[in-house]
Amino acid sequence: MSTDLKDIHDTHGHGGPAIDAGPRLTGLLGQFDDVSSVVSAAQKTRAAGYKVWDVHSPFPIHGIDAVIGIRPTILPWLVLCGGLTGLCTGLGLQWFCNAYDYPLLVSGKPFFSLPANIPVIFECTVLFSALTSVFGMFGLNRLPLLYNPLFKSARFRRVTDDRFFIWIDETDSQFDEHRTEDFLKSIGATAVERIED
Amino acid sequence: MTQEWYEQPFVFPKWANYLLPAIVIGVAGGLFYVPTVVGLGASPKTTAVGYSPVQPVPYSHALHAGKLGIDCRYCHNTVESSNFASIPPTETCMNCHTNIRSQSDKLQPVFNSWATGKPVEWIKIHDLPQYVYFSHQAHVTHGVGCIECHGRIDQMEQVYQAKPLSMGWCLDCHRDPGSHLRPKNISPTDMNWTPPEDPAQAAQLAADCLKAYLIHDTPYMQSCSTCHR
Amino acid sequence: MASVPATEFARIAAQSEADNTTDDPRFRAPLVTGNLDFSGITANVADLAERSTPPKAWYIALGISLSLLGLLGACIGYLMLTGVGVWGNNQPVGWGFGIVNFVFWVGIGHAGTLISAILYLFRQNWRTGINRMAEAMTIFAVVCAGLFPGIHVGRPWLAYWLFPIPNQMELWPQFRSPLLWDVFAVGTYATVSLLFWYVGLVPDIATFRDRSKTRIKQIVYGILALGWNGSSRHWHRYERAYLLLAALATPLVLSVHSVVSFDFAVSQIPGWHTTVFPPYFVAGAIYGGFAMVICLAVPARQLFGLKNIITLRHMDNMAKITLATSMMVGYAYLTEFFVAAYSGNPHEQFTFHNRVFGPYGWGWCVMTFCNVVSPQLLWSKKIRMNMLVLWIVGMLGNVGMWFERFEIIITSLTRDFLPSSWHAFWPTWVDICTLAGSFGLFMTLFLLFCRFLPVVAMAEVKTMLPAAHAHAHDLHGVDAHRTDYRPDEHLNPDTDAPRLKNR
Amino acid sequence: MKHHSAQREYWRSLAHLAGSPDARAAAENEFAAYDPDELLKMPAVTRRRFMKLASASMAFAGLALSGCRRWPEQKLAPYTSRPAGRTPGIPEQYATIMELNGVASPLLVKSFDGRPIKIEGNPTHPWSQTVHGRSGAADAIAQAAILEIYDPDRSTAVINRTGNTPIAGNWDGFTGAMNPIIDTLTSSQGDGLAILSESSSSQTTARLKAAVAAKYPKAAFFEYEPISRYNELAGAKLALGQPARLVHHLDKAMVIALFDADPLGTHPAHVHYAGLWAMNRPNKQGDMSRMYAIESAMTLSGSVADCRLGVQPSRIGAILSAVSARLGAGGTDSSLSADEEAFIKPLLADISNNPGATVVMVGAHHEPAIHALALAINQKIGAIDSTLALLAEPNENVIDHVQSISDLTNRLKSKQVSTLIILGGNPVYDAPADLDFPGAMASAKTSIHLSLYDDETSRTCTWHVPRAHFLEAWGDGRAWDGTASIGQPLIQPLYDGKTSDQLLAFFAGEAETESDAIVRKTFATVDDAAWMAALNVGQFEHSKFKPVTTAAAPQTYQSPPAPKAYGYEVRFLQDSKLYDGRFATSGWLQEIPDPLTKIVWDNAALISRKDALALDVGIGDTLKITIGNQSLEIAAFILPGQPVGVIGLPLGYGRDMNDNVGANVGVNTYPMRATSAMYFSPAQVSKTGNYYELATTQDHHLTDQDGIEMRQTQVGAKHTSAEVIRETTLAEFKRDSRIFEKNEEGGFSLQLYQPPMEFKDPHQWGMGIDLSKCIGCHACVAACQAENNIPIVGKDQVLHNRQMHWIRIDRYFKGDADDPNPEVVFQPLACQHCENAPCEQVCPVGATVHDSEGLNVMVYNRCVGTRYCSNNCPYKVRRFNYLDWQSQDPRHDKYPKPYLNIPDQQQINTVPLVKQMMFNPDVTVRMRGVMEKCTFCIQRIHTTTISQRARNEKMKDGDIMTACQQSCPTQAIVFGDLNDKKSKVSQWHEDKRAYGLLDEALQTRPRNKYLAKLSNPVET
Repeated sequence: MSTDLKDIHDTHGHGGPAIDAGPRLTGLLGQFDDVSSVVSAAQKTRAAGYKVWDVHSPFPIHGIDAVIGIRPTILPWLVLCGGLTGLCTGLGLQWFCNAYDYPLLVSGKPFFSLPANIPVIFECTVLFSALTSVFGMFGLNRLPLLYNPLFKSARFRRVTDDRFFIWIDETDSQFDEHRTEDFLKSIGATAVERIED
Repeated sequence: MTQEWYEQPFVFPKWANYLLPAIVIGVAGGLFYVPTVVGLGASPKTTAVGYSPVQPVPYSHALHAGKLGIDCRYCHNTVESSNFASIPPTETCMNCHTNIRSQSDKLQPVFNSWATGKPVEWIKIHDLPQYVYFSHQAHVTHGVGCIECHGRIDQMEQVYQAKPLSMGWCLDCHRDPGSHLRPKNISPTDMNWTPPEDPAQAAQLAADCLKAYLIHDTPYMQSCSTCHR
Repeated sequence: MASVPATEFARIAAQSEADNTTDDPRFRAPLVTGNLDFSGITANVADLAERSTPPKAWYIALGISLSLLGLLGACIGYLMLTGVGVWGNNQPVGWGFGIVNFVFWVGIGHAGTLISAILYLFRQNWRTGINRMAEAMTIFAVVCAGLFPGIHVGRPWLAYWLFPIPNQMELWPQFRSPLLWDVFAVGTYATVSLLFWYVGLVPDIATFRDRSKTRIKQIVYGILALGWNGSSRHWHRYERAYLLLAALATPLVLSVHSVVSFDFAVSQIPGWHTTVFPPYFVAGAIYGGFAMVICLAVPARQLFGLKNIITLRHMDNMAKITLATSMMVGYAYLTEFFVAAYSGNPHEQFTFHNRVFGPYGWGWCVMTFCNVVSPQLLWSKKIRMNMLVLWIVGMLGNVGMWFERFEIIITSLTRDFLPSSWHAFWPTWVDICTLAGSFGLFMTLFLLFCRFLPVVAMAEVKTMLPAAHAHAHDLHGVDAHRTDYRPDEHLNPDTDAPRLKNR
Repeated sequence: MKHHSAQREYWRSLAHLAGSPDARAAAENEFAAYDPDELLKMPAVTRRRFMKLASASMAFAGLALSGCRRWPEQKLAPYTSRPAGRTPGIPEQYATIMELNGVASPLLVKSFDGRPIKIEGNPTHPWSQTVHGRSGAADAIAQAAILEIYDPDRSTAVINRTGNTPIAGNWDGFTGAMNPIIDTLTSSQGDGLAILSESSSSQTTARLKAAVAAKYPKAAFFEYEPISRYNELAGAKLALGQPARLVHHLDKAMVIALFDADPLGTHPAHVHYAGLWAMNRPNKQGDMSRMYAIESAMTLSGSVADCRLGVQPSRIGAILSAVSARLGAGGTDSSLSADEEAFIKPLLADISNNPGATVVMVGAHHEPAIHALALAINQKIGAIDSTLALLAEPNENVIDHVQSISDLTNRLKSKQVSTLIILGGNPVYDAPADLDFPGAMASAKTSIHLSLYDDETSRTCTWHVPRAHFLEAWGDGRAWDGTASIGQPLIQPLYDGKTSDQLLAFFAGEAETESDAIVRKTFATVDDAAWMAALNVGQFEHSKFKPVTTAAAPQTYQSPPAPKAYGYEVRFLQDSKLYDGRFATSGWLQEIPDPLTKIVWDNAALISRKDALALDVGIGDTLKITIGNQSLEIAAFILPGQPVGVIGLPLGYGRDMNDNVGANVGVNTYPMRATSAMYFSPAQVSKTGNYYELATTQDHHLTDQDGIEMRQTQVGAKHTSAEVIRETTLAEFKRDSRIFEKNEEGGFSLQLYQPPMEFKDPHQWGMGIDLSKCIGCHACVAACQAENNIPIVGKDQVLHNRQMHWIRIDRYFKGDADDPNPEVVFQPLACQHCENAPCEQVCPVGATVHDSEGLNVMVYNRCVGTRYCSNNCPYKVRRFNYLDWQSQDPRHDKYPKPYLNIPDQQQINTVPLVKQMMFNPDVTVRMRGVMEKCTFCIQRIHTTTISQRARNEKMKDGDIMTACQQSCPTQAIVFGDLNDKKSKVSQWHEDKRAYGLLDEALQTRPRNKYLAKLSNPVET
């Protein structure tokens, strides 16, 4: 889980635009036209020892996590915590309001009785869990991220339609502008584009 | 390939990425800010306490009740027999002011009232919501001093509202009556009396008062019907 | 491949309506017909949003809806300034159309989240064609539902007292009241449904963003898409979040209408005080919800040329669910009568006798015909295939469900324990206009949704295409289902996730 | 009593008020929080009066649940000199009287800072003292006078109609115009002067009439009451040789035989009689009287009678004379029908078995001979001086009102009257139709009408003089037993009205012009101390009429032959609420349902089911009723128990006047009345085919077959107990006193939860209602309405069933539909204050909860108005403010207009200030959108407890009376502390007859328990 948290820190760490906004190479983008080719390409990329790279697709490709080797996210644990918080909130709220702060005699019923409290407790639990899972997901994905050098590529605009891309970041230790470009071509990229910041 | 719709790329400026922190801060801040402002703004502490309108006659409680030491009940004489402490009739003023300061300009409204029979129109300060049925009789005869709700009236040149008079504020006493009561031998109008410092004594006194005034049921004091009908 | 112009697809889609309802054990029946490929689907769905002018029918529908919406506004204004007395409510019948409409709309609001959540958990892939539309319907129905509790109270400007807000009175809500449970249940349901809907929308909005030609659209869609870029890491967490939401929404769906039914079941009026209510209400809600989806899907697929994505198979499945739930509802009706008869409680027995033979017996007949009898038509495949008849049955379902609530609330209240306090209820013109107006609100929102947002979950539908699955030989050496990689196998890719974001 | 000193002081300060303007302005201004601008908005007259009057501040105090607001700034206007003895915020009580048809009923009026706000019976008056020691009972009509005095529709000025257009003027203008007339009259010794007055027992009026007669020897005096007691007096004269006042001691009578008499409902002394009757229902020994009622209408007395027979009015004489003959008191024993025989057989037996404990009563509308016969019977059976006291009427000569008005009309027609003075009354509306009184009046050059409203008669006269309400001026009168009583005012005349005494005094040229001086002069012989004492208790001790010494002579009465052919007879009925129509302007009375029909805001032709079937009409179908050449169309109402062949026509509706409440409500039935047949007459009845919607507060046309069956099972058939109503006969109960506990069998009383807070406060309030005592007179409803600021809603809203009465009286007919004599059960139903209150748990904001004294409290200012509590209340006693009733016009807003101001404040802005003065400042005035219900008069509980605690007094049983309890003439309602085991309510709760409504069905544990109804029919 440390890893995801680290990502978040990074976001806050050096997110935001650079001071010197000169065009600078950030990495190479290889385009693929169908699922099979991008999957096999991904395998090759990983085999080639690239570390800082990613696959972009219009829809989740079945099994691609395994191919790239993405670790299971910690999201479920966050949601569990959220849920528990909600449960305690729901219970505590009702106890505080009706049994502690201003107990009023209602229909000769106890000030505090679980059966009557279950619905609200349940709803609070679900609400908090749901909020955590959604905002947790966006948080972990560091979204919203409206500016992204990739969006400068006209080609990349089809990533939400019918094209698949492999991106290799220039921070990768093995990255070399020309060799990596050749590599991408070699693994079947129909086009390779340099993305500048 | 026909790609005409790929032609106009649009990319958000880099600063757009500040959106995330901006949203987070905005939402979080709003969550605290709005309730706080609304809460404070609406609370009687803000709206009511310190309300001190200028009265038609610059009557000084500090002088009459404080310096001259006139008992509150000389003017507010129904306080122990009625819900209302009642504003004294002009007659009461005239009892003294026929001879004392009988020429004072400040007192003109009073003299006019006495001459014409038209009442002096005082401005209401301690104003409970209309659906609250507060009885001075019930409180004053049970060891609640004037000071509890009205503050040091005897030091006010111009009367102002000293306490919020909000429901929560009422409940504070109704939930813990003992510590707000004074023994029977102390007059409710005595402004200088204070409960003993020592907590043990204070607690003892509270207990005694509750017994003395037969206030044994705090549930009753918190019942809605105690103040609302 | 060549990307055919969008209008082209609309034409194709309109013509071809392949029957993909037959289940051939040898291979899986396609959920997308018309030989659409990825970009075909995109174009097909984006078509309505991208045309310069939507079909005339859309304008006519919007016109009607907007005028009804105006009517709603007028009625509410009159109500607020005058008092609940402008409605037909009276002494025994404290709840009239206001609550009837509330329960009705909440019920409608069930199909969406149900289709998205439960069918998702059950891996019912056909949901992808309709879930977006159904979710939207849910949101809008809940909006309509939420309206009524707000305006039916005597002093709406104080309705915020139902929320636990600290105040100078040191007073709190009374948590034993089912109405308060309602506040939490419906509130939660609205929130979660909205999130669920939006999460699903993000990748598709990204598609719209990338296809937008005008600057304004690019900016608006761009912001809504949150900078989605299809990264597989994003997809990974996205799918997990979606799964979790589905898992949470499923019990939520069941709970919401249970809680709504508590409003009645927890009280003690004969005809309300029944333990069968929670399941009964849920079944009814699902039935009503699907009836409404059918009513919306039939014209939508016709007008917006979505026949290849909302295929006959989708309609067929929905018809089947409608049939099943209608029979559950029928069973619940019978149970009520049995319980009354068996209880030996004269009040209970009278209430149900009265429900059928009393002054509102006609309402009961309408209800039974629409909810139990007419759906039986759906046993026949011919009828399930006939969109017109299917639509009519769906419409009857909506009418029936409204009358169910009417019967439960009104007949039970008009005649309770003391004969001296019996009194009939008749709606006023304000009641009726408000009901009509709420439909205006619903349709307005729905039509705008159809015009400006993706009516079908494109990304999900694409995964239904065979082409979306890599061939086995591409995956040799990798266990597609394995995600637990030990660090020693290679440096953890997550730590080195590409920082595409500018440095 | 408290009001002793206060009242004396008040009297003095009133004397001031008459004189010094200072004191007048001062008198009522304590705490007046009025806003001058608001006053300027008021019409001139009202404003001036308002300044004179009580502060609105107390009303404001009640008004508006508007939340805690600092603004608008409020003014405090203290007295310049506070009347001694007055404590601001502490109400004062004054004894006074209300005179109706020559009989004064003693009242005690509560005044709050100078505003009369509540009317109760005067318990110190001997006439109300006999029942259970004391009774503050007053009937609905008397209590509704509070609304009348603050009625914005009252006439506010003298109106001069001598010209073509009416001119509003004032008293001085009137006197100025009268002086020349008076001069001519004086010179002509009053030739052509005619004075028509209501019947009055006032000695002052008598004195002044004498004075007028002395000044104008030729002046002629006339008297008219549409509902006259002439027959009764004439009958007495026949039998005794002198007119007598019949005072029935129903408490001593174990057998009561009513021949078309209604001692509990319409009799002038019905409040007192009801109390006496209730003492034997059952009495301390557990025995019960038996009441026989043979009547030509369904009356309250008949509805609670043990044996009842409905007959046509023309039969009463025959049957009475048969009874008389068989008792040997004279009269002819004509042939009776089987029913009639069956009815009188046990009656005769009971009479002979109860010598001296029997009394026979005859309705005032039957001819003198029948009354004489009844007296003869009473003499024979030894009723006189045991169960019946005969007191001498003060004036020997009995006035036949019909004769009197006829004479006046003839004089008018023959132009013998130049100046006609009409003191009260409304002859143009209610004089017998065949006289054409309105037409005749035109011949009088000057005609003067004194009345509260500018009504039909006023419009026909040349002068209208606004009358002072009896709460505004001094007067005197005599109670039914003759006790001389004084009426003292509670407030200055709002609209400068004059009493009939003042008008007479003016014409008599008396020195005194103010009503107090005029009345005081009448009692000039009384010294001041005695006068004070009399004022204090409201009457002069030992001033009853002298008893009659002569015995009743046996009568020879020739009963009319039984009618050959079966034909309808119309019976004109004194209305249960509007009396003869004079109270039609009272919204409270209009909306209080008729005890039996439950109709509001209307009258209807009461018809038996048999006749309805014959005519093929249902409820609401209109009938055409024809008597001679007169005919009218009126909606039919099928009333169980209505005698076959009799159509009941209530009088007093269809007023033709400019009034927001009373105008054109119902159908005016006076045009059918002729001098020959004032009370009943043969008539032709036919169906018209039209329909008219009647508004009732019960059985709202939701009575299809299923409904009727279910009601039968719940309420029970005749003489059977069921869930809602438990009852049995006295004999059964004596046989098995545990008969009612049998119902508990099978019902389990297991608590699901232990209540978290056991009620351990010193006081635990509870109520008990005895169904065998309740006669359904609706006095409690009126009392509750006045005490708790309950609004009226109007006919349209009643049709929506939105009436607001906190206490309603459920009326059930037992026995099958075409039973000619069904049993009637009245069940007063207010909030039951259940310990396990179903309403409480469903309120989302905790606006209705329990307090530690066991009250189910409704916190209006917390209510958001979900109405869930009302839905969940099995008794449906909660009432919801669907609209802003206080400001809504009850007659003319079918679809109310929206208010374009802050909803919270709309009431302040829209309730007329004069109406605000009527509000009880101790009770919040509920705004629209909130739920309300009975509080067990919590304001009374608190006022008493607070003051008693302050004075360290111990609370005694009866210190706190709820409004309904106080006004109940039969003491059917008790309220008190359940912790005090000796309290009456505790004993009732322990009684063998006690049961909680729906308790074992729902486990609500109501704090109110009913005592099952006992009746005492003839054992067969």
